[in-house]
Amino acid sequence: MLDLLAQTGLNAVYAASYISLVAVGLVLIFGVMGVINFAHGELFMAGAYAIVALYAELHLPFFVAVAIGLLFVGCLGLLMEKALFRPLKDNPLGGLVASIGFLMILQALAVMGFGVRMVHIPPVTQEVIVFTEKVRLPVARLYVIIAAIVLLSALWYFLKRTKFGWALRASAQDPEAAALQGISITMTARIAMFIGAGLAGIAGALTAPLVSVNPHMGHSVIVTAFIVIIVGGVGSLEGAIVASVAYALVHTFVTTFYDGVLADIVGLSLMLVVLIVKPTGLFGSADRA
Amino acid sequence: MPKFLIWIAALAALIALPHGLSFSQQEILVFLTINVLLVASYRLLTLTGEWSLGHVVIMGVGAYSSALLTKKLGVYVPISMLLGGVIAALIAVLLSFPLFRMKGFYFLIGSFAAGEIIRLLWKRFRDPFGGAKGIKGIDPMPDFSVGFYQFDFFEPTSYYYFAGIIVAVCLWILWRIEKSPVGLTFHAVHWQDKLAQASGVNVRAYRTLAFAIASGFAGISGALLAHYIGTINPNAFDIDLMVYVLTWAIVGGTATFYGPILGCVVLTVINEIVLRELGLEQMRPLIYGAIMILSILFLPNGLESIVQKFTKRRAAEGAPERRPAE
Amino acid sequence: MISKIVKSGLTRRTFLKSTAVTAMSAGLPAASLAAGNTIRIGFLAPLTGAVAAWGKPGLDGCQIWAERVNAAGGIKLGDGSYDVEFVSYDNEYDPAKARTGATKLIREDGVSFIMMLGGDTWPGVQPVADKTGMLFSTLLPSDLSPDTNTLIAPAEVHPIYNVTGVEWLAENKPELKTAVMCAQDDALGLPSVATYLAAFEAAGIEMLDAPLLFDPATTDFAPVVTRLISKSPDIVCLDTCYSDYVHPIAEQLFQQGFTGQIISCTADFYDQMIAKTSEEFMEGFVFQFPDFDDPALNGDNINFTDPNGFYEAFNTRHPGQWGAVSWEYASIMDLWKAAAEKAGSASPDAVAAAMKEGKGKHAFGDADWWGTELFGIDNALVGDWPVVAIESGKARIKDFRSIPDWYAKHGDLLIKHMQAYDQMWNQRS
Amino acid sequence: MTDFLEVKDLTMQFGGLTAVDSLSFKVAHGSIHGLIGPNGAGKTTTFNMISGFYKPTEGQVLLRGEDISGLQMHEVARRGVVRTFQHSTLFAELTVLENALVGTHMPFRPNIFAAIIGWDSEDRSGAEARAKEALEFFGLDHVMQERAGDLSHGHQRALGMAVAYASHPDVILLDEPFTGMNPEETRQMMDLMERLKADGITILIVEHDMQAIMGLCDTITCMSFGKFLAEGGPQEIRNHPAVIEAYLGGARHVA
Repeated sequence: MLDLLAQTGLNAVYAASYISLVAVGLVLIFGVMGVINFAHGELFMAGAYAIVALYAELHLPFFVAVAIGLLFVGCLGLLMEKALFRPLKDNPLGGLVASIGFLMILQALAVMGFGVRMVHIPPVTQEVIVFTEKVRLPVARLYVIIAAIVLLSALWYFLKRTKFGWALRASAQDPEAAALQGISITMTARIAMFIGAGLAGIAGALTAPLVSVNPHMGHSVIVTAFIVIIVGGVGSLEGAIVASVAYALVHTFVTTFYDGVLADIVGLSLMLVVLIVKPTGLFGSADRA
Repeated sequence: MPKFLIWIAALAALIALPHGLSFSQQEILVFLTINVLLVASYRLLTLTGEWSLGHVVIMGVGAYSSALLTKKLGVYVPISMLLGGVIAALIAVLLSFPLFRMKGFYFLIGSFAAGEIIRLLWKRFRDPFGGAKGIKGIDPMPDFSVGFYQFDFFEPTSYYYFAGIIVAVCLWILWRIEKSPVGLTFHAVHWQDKLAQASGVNVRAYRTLAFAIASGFAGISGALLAHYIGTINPNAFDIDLMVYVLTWAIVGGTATFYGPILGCVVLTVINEIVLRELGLEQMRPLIYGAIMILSILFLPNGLESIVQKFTKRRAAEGAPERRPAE
Repeated sequence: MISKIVKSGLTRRTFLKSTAVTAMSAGLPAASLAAGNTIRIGFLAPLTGAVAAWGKPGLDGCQIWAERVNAAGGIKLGDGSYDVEFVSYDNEYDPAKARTGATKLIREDGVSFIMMLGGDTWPGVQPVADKTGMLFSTLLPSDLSPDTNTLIAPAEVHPIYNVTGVEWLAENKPELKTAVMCAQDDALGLPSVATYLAAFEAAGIEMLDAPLLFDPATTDFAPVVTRLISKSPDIVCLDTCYSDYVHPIAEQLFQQGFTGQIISCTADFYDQMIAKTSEEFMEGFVFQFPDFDDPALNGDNINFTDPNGFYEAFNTRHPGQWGAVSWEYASIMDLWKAAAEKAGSASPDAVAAAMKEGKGKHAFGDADWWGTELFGIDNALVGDWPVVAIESGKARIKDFRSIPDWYAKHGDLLIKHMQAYDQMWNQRS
Repeated sequence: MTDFLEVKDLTMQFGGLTAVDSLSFKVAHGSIHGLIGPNGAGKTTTFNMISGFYKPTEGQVLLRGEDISGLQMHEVARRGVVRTFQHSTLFAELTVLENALVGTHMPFRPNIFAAIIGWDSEDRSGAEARAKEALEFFGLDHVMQERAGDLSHGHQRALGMAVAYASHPDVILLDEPFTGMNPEETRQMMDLMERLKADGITILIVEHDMQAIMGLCDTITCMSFGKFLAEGGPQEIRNHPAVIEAYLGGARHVA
């Protein structure tokens, strides 16, 4: 039983890691752009397909492929900013629809380039850290956990300790005031989109060898991410991380001790309860709804 | 009376329409007619300024209710459709209690969560909802004759006329509501809820009213769908269809009554007829997505803004273009 | 990549042509429309969207089938030889679109037979089938019911054949005593759960836990696997999971240290699974879908035309895409072709009558039309089914086992479990 | 004149901060009553409690003896107490006439079923007549079809009052109606208030600028730091030492 609890705990840590990478990116984009990026799950998918192309097909070293994947998806984010969100910056619903259109395009491109079925990615490493016979942590999963901790800490440092980060936060809180203080809104928007998309991309890239990569894999990711950012409070990075951990714990333990369908119902109900009790989420403030 | 003549001509064109189409296009026409009601009801909800992601699930509530009423209780089909709408409206009133604590983005996502929970309930409870496979063998609308026309509801043309009449009546009601003092109050709630409240408007009640009416008509559209195809399942009312409704409304434009309808018709024709006939099976989502993006970039006020350009020119010569209380 | 798209776009019928066909076909009975020397067969399955993996590879297989048949002189009917052409309609796994597609295929394209994936989409098509008398096939026999006698399930009687794998396992590895199972909570997973429960009970294997259901949207299977192996079972049964689930589950079983027996309905792309785990881990993995280069398929009992050649052609054109659906639609076409040639006509009535006369030519050997107890109608073609195991990294048919024989002994168990999961034809609302 | 609207021991706390501290005063029927005080005196908070925008922490607002504190804004409005907003808060996207029509919501309560069938034509024409009457009263009839957002600042202010007036209120609460107005506009606004008073409507004005309402009000209540300071006629208040001190102090504070 102790083994089961420990293994489930490890499973939850892994789940929290990749969910928080995706959710933090989504929050960052919403905070700075004021747009709900429905295509965020497809950016995750694009990161996974970057691994398919670079690692599985071109046989580049895995971490080189991950780095290129991060840059590639970050650039997709820049493209979205330039082509979609900037022209539509006064039209949040327009931005939403444009991101849905972008999602359909990315999915169709994946289907045309790689087929409708799941694609194969050779394992990066088969090493497993064995704590006890029944408590094990595959190294490939450890990569995701490390990446989440490192990247999110770096992001935190970037946002709280650097001038860029200060500009980014300022324009997320009040774009007009930030512009008056000489902050380039366009520049911060680009940085936010690059980082936000890049985080989704790297999450997709790192988990690609661990999940089934197919053109529709973004769907369940985005649903989870939505739940998480709502529970955490839409504008809050800290909230997104805390909610990711909470959601991953609840979902993993309910799946293990009851069943997976119930875990989904519990997750959604949890979110509805949070919304009813505190309609702006755990860490949210009322002014950015 | 040129306006009167335009209406007659439009009516004649709508009656003649299916006879100029191929069989599969007639089928698409039936679903299009039903979706027109769905998207028009969605617009009524957006009048109060709230955008829901649960509207399609509410449509499903109407479909499930009507299907179960006929299957389990043997209710006569057209009546069950009406009751389906009523039940959808009642469910909406229930949902309004938690949901209207939220606004804006939170309402959007809250409505999505509420819808997902309803869908999961349909999946969990195989009795009576049929689980993931849903309900099949739903009674069709019974055939009947009106002397000069024999309604055979397997035929898309017949069902198009039947659904067309129901949808027309519903649209007329929606139109009357929008152009009434109630509709004006919806607008007021949207633009300045505080001022509306200071004028004695019970904002919460009006939000709930709009939500309930919109849901009622969505429920009727769901019932129309259920009794035509004879089967419904939880996946038929998932976020994919909701995304379509949202894009119909936004691409069409929501400033006018006809905007979302226009969006629904144009996008459906492009997606279901033009792109399919071009044989672009796997590329279809790509082109559809591109069209969505282009239309939102270059027609930010929706397709309706093109129409408005023409009507404005006419209106400038005649009466003022907006008459609030007719 | 792009050239592929453009080509497929331009070689298809254009808008004008289809309107012409429409005008021509108005009011004419469907079967007489075999225009010129071509017979058209409808392919009505999801080609885009999340379920496309169950349609698109099947269509690819059918194209190969058509080329091979046409090259060999086509289909020989009473009034001469006909080429075969497949007309596809993407139903997006939506009942309403499936209905529209069925109408188009029957009334505008004049097809003689329609193959479907079935499932959610079938009930939308059923009224069209009833009205037009068109012959339809499905891959999911749970669509069968006495209401429609023109729907047949001639390729696979999912999930009933899963009993053969369990039976074989119990005979050949009697030391395995306990099992656990997981399944996705949907129309494919649940009847399969009932079948495996019946098969395990019949084989005297004890279930350590109730079947663990997960939502079809699940991507991370570590918690599911942790739970599955927490009671140290001898056998882990993966039910009829899609390959998107089978792979990560197998990988997790490997990484979490499971070394016992795995049994699954499918193991599409098992080579990739081996790459992700190890040859030793996958050794002895039991499932139900052979590779068609298996020498055991060259026997006289097999009715599938040149399985080895078909497998090679498919792998040349779509490398690495071979899976269960690749051959199933094509095997239905073999059956249809034989019946049409026997009847000397492509009309649905004649083909259906010829098909159901005597033994059916199932891909894996002559079989019987069967199913009244489970489906309310004898429209499922049931006979032998292969049990496949992985040996040294390659799938090998270990045995052909008779489904009717198993059912004669244990049918009551199957019905009991099917009823418990509301899967009997008269329980389906 | 009888006591009509009474504020009794009204208290509002935000967190630990007491914005209004057991404030009491009475407004006589048919009078123009001013509520003044330096910045931060708690005038607007008081105003918001009377109009139902805030729920008081303690105390009561009595209308004709009935306790209306804690009611929602629309419930307060339905009892005849209608407020305006500090800035030109209007339905900017709607026309001027439509704005006024929203104001007729209470006397001509819409009925959805009658509206669909068309049995409410009497109500509709009544509402329209009342709306036009209100617009005429405020001299806005010539811009009836214009978008409210396109109006000049002065017209927007007048429309705000017309919306309130259209509902046949007993009491109109005006929140700093003179802010940002030039002397000419101020004079016109004062005329309008006199006419409202002649129409039998009780007016409660919250104003920071004491001079603006001296000539207008029958009675003035002055508050400071959330507390009642003084009450009386304009002359009395103008010369009241505590008021002068409060304003000077406030001014010093600001400077």
